[in-house]
Amino acid sequence: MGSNMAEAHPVGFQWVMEAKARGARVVHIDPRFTRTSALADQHVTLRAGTDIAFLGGVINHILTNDLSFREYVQAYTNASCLVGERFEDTEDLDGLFSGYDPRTASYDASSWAYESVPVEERPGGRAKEQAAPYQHGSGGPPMEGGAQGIARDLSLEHPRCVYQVLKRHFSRYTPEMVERICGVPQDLFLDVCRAWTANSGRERTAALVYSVGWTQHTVGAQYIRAGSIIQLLLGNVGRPGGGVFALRGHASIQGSTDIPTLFNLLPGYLPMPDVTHESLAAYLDGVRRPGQKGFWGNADAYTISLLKEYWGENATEENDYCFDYMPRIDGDHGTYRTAMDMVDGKVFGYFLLGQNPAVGSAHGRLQRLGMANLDWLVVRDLTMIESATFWKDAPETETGEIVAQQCRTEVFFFPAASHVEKSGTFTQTQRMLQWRDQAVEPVGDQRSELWFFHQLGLRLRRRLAGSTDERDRPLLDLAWDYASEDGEPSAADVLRHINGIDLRTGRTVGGYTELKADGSTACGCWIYSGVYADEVNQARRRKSRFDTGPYDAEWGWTWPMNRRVLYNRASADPQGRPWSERKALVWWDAERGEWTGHDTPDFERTKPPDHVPPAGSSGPAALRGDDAFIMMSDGKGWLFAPAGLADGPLPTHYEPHESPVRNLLYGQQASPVRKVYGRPDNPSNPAPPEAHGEVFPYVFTAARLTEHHTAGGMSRQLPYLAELQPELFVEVSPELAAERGLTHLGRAHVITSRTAVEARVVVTDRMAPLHIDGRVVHQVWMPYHWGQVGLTTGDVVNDLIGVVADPNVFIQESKVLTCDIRPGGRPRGSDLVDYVEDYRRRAGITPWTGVRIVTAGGHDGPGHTEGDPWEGPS
Amino acid sequence: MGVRRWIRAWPVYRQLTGPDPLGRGKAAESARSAGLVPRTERADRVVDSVCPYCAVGCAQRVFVREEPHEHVVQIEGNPNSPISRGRLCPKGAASKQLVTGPQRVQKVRYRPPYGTGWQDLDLDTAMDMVVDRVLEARRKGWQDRDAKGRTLRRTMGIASLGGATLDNEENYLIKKLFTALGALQVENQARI
Amino acid sequence: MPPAEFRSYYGRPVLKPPVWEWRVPAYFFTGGLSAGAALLAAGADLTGRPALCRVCRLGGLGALLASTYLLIADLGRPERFHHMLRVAKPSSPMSVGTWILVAYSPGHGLAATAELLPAALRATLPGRLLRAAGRPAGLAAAALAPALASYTAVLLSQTAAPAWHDVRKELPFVFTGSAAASGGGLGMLLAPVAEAGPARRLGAAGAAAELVASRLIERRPGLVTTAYTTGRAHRLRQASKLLTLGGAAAALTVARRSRPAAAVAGLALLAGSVLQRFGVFEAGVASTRDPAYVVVPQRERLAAAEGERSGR
Amino acid sequence: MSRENSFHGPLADPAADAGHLGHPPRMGFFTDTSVCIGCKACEVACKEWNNVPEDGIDLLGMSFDNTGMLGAGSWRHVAFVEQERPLGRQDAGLADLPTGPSRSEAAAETVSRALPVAGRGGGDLGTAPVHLGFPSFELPGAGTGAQGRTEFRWLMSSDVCKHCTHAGCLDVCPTGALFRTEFSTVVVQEDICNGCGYCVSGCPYGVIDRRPDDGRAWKCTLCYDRLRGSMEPACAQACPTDSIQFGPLDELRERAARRVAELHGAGVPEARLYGHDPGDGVGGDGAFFLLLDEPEVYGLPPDPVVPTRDLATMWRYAGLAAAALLTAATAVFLEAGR
Repeated sequence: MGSNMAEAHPVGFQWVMEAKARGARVVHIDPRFTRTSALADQHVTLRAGTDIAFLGGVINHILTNDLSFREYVQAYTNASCLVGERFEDTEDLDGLFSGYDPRTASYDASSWAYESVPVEERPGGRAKEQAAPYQHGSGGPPMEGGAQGIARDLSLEHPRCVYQVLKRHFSRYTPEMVERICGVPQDLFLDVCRAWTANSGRERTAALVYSVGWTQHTVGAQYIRAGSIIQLLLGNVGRPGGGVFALRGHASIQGSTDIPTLFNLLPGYLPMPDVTHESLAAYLDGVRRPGQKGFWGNADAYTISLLKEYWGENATEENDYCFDYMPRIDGDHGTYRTAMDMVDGKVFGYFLLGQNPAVGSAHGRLQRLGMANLDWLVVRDLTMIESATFWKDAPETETGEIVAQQCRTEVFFFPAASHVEKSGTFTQTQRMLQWRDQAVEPVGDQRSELWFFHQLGLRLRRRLAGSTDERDRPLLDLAWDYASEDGEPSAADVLRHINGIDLRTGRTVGGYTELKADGSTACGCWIYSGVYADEVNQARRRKSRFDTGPYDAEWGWTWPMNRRVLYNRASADPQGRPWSERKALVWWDAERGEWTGHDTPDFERTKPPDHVPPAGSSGPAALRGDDAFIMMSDGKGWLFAPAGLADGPLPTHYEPHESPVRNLLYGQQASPVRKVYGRPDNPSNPAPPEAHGEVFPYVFTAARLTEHHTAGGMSRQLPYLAELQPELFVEVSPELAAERGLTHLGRAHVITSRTAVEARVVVTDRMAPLHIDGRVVHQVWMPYHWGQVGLTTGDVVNDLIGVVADPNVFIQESKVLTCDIRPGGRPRGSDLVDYVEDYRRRAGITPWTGVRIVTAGGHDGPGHTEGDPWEGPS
Repeated sequence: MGVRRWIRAWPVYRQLTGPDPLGRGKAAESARSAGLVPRTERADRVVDSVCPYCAVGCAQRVFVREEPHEHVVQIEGNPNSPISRGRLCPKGAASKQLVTGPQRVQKVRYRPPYGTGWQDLDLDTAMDMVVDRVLEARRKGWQDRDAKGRTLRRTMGIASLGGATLDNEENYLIKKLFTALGALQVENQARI
Repeated sequence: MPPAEFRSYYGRPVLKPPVWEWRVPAYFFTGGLSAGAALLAAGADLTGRPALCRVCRLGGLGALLASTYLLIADLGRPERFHHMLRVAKPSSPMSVGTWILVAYSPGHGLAATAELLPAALRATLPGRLLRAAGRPAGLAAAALAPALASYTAVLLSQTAAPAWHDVRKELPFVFTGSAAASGGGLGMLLAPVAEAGPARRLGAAGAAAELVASRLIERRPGLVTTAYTTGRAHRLRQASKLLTLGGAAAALTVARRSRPAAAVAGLALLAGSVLQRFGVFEAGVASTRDPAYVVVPQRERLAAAEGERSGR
Repeated sequence: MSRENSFHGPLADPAADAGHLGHPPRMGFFTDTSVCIGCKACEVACKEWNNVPEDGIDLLGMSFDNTGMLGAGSWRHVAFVEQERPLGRQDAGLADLPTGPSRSEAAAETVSRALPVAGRGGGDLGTAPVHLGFPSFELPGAGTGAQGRTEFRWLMSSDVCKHCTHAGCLDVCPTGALFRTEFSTVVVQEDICNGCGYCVSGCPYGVIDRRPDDGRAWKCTLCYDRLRGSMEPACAQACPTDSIQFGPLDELRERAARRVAELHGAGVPEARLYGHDPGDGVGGDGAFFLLLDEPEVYGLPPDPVVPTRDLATMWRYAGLAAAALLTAATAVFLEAGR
């Protein structure tokens, strides 16, 4: 669901086919019939952007018919925990949860807390500005006293226990409602429910796969929450054949989240310090609380070890380990915010490192106009890409909005080294680090990023040597002396430092449990600790699958601690016995007094299943023998998230920001806390209850093709790939083709309030119209790989998409919007600007369109624009 | 002697004297075919690598030959991999073209402000120019404290995007250097 | 376009259309012409018709040279023409044909060279030897000429192109008939009426054979015939039929008396022969371009086999 | 050895028949199209290994097939077929949706109508750029409900040279460029081929073709060089779902039979093998397929026959015609002599 695995991850899909050959049932739920659907046992067409309604329906089906894996749910989830009395559900507030502030369009989450847990009231505005869940790392938010004293009702009958709260919240998500919202006929929906529940339990497990079809929504994080709730209810987490799989799209996009190049994170999901963190203590207090359970309890060791790695001997206990050297965040500094700041002249220099936002980011036009307003731009890539050449061939040069002679951006293009011309690790989608040896030397000026940034650091430090300016201290005091091989820093040495070093012995540490909060260890990324254990590059291991067991523990290295299945303690029952022999993975060996099994146990090795921690303990020591979710502050899998999410403790169906239909479940139309940017250069198409939505009557979604890669820099330039998908096209159903007069292989253009793009038409039965609450809704799909450079060129599909984001993670909603489609080519030159302007006028679009966020209870909430965009209706 | 060898090599002669009278197999074999071996067998080195496209992490083997100059002769899947079992998708299968194709840029390119074309620039000079510009942008965008007097210690003048196709080690240095510079608008594809 | 109902992959051809262009049918024609001329030349030599012998030997040589040129020029790698001599493959009509050509050419070439010998050299020893060798050489070529004239039919039939393969029994007669007609035509065109009797008779006989065989092709049951009776192939062959018929009729009548009439009749036979080759060629090409020619007959064949099996 | 079936009919050991003594077992492909995901990795892996040139960047409108067909520049070709019918027990999820009539046929017709005007009748798809223009079809009425489509399947299949037991291309080749290897595969020797083009017309599957710029004929070699090094052909190694299986032909035939039985048991009665039968018109293929519809739906001939099967007949008739010519040529002089 939300994944086109056969097309986007073909080699990974072999395991799905393998499972299918062994009798597994494969269900694909997607707005269109793809190459994945072609191989599935069942395909379900649903309206893009309605997955929570569908998943909520499944949850309701499970709860109403009592189909959950009861023992699992009781033991390992927070189903029995009691929610505080102040909590009010969307059932009570027409689609809002308690704690909503319409002025800031954010929640104060304090009323969502467990009954007996002390919480401080925290206005939501700050959390919303900082990509909150990432702030809480992989373990959720801190929770004081999580170790003990959470009120529970193990019978799951108490009206305020999570189980009952869940039941009430999802009671509206009936099969009838699923049909009306998603367009999925009830029989088909119930088939899926039956298949999912019948294949879960002691003897069977079901796996859930998603990709950016789920994340690129204003409620993306809640999509994943909804899937996780089902998997927890059915006992499919931490068990073989179960799980929630995020299939990631790039060679090391997992790595670039673990060792983030993200504004709000430090390595290992430690949060970036913000303005409230005047000291290390204040920072750590924001990460973990006294009395909280789990391994986040040791966040001090992780943080101090990182600071020691950053600033080496200069980081001492006396100077707070240079914590003060850290820049502080105080809001949204995400890539879209930054692009708008470029347009507004607030950013002067920009580095693009193997990234092509002119094609690959939503609202490509905004990206290009931003880049055209910089002092300088550094592009590092294998080939010439659109983001380097925008000043001469961007679509805006056609409309006259960018003129080379008037564009002041100074552009440096540095040719990059390819993956075979440098050594290093990629972290793949299941958290496995795999080392690549360098095969050949790059030629000419081609250099690795490692060389470039190491050099840049060296030269900056040389330039600033002797500076007395306090702001230069972090740079001058930086530990920047990695071992070098022929003038190139050694990637292996960098990985060693990422793994962590015991500063007393100078040897690498064996894992994160060896990290200390006293400054005696340095570690660049605590979750990667162990990758260089025993001074051996564990990621370089290549023990053949023919020579190892089913979990292939000696091929590469998987964080954390080479565990393949996270939370695998849950594969055994509370007493430590496998739920079934068929599904055995990890179990308690009473004789030897340790956890054992096929995988590395994700649990303290010698802690028995019946262990009860002494009162007053905290951190890992506070985990009971049956607290399978060792990173969570209460040791449980969260059906209900008492804190940590910006948009509610439970997933709720909201319509996408741009939708042709009114929310049938609540008065609240779309996410009440979605991040909008009301600006003239970022218009939205109107959605109910706003008028004129009919100007953009169709649902639009975009995705990738097997034959191309993202923005095309690594595929449109290659003849063997360009010839396989040689031209931009748009897929429509025969019914929509008839309605709009579109012909197979003819030309058409798709229009939104941002722009119009032209493509060849592909009429196919794979696209089907849907019945949505009594009317027929058509969906339009386009691949998005094209731009103006390469062997095959075409309009930039991302130009159609505006910027509106999930408040938790600031990922844009690019998987669903509304559009119109017309036969024939789009207008050229400045006519295009007039053409789109005409559409905006007909739809009555202003910067206020789409940003009046609150629609619950018949309110007309304030519009969330940036400043005073222009004179217009207020 | 030469003539006799020539006649013996003549397929018609081989047809008449060998087990392939119809001339459709052994007799018709050419000199090139007789000596044919996979070019990977002539590789001087085989290097373990990983596909640079999606996140499945398919293992690749890179075959390198030193003569006449160091070059990649083949990239293909590594059957030993428990992840990919030697298989690759079309993109992964095109890796050699990605690495060795003419689309690869080899020299630094520079476009001055208001310029209408690319210019050549020496790598060393370019690096120093970037150093100048980084320091200047950092200075222009520097913020010590916010309106409430809280520490910011940062610059909003520099931003960065990228990393999802880079190595962990590279990302580590990028984040470390930018953090030390006070630049925090450091982002990558994971946000997209 | 055949009306038959059949399924296909987007109407895409199943077979590859031949890569051969005009040179190949032209090669068939010139080869056939050379063969026909060689036969006439040998007969004329033996029966004392020096003029007929001379024009046929020279005309046949011209056709042979053209033929060789066309054959080589049509190769994708003409410089590798000699690779044809690597093997002798009975399964490859082109290989067989190459060796026929190899065997045929020296004889015909020698005989023609003897005709070309300048008067001054005729009395020299080499000149005398050459002239003495002319007859046996010509006879040797004539012995191989029927093979040269007919193998090209096998060359076409030994393909997957339905319109060529399916007419494998008729096509040799079309081609040898056509060769005879063109050879006769050549004789009529160039030799004096008095000596051209055999040429006229050969032309007429060849034309008759060609027309009858051609008619048989058109009357075959099944879809493939359509390739001959429609489109360009049809137009070419209609024109060929008229010219051949006219040429033959004239050969037996007015050409016996009038030199100009003989020349026109000869030309008509020659043109008819050229058009026949192109017509047949085009039919084959057409039958590869439309998947119906492949799918429909094969389906019928399978259905018949199925019927036979279930009938048993 | 008996040469009884050298030209047609079942032939147990083609390599031995071609004079390879002490040769390895016959190697081949079994392409199980029921697990093909249409990723085209086979096409690219083949091109990378064999340095096959790019051959046309054109949108063909044949579902996701922009290769068109096998040719000198495409030695693997993935066909995509959209059909209004179910695949086994698969549920396409179209029931009860407001669909109109299927347009798969109409879309296919759009392409098929454009093909005859393309160069070489579309027979050069995959060889040279083809511009299909912007043809159109009549707009369908927006039907719903009863006449709406409820069934759908999307077939994908990777086609390749069949490496026939009796190979038309090989038989007609006048230079010996095409030859049968010790693995019983059929290979063009690029140092020999002089581009006569005969093989192009000799192939009953329309596989082999001549490269216009290079002048020589090219097709799948079943990675002859890799086989020499005990490596798997590039396409089979790359294939993510093992749709392309490589191995000794005997083993593959057994595996294929099991797979068909398995699919029949799983409610896919339309599964059938193609090219596996040594009794067929080409003596069985070295590369055979499991298909889910009639072969012609994938662009394959339903009952191909190697032209060589009729070679004896052809020569006999040619001999008759030659004799007739000789007789006639003699007769015209005899009469004259009288």
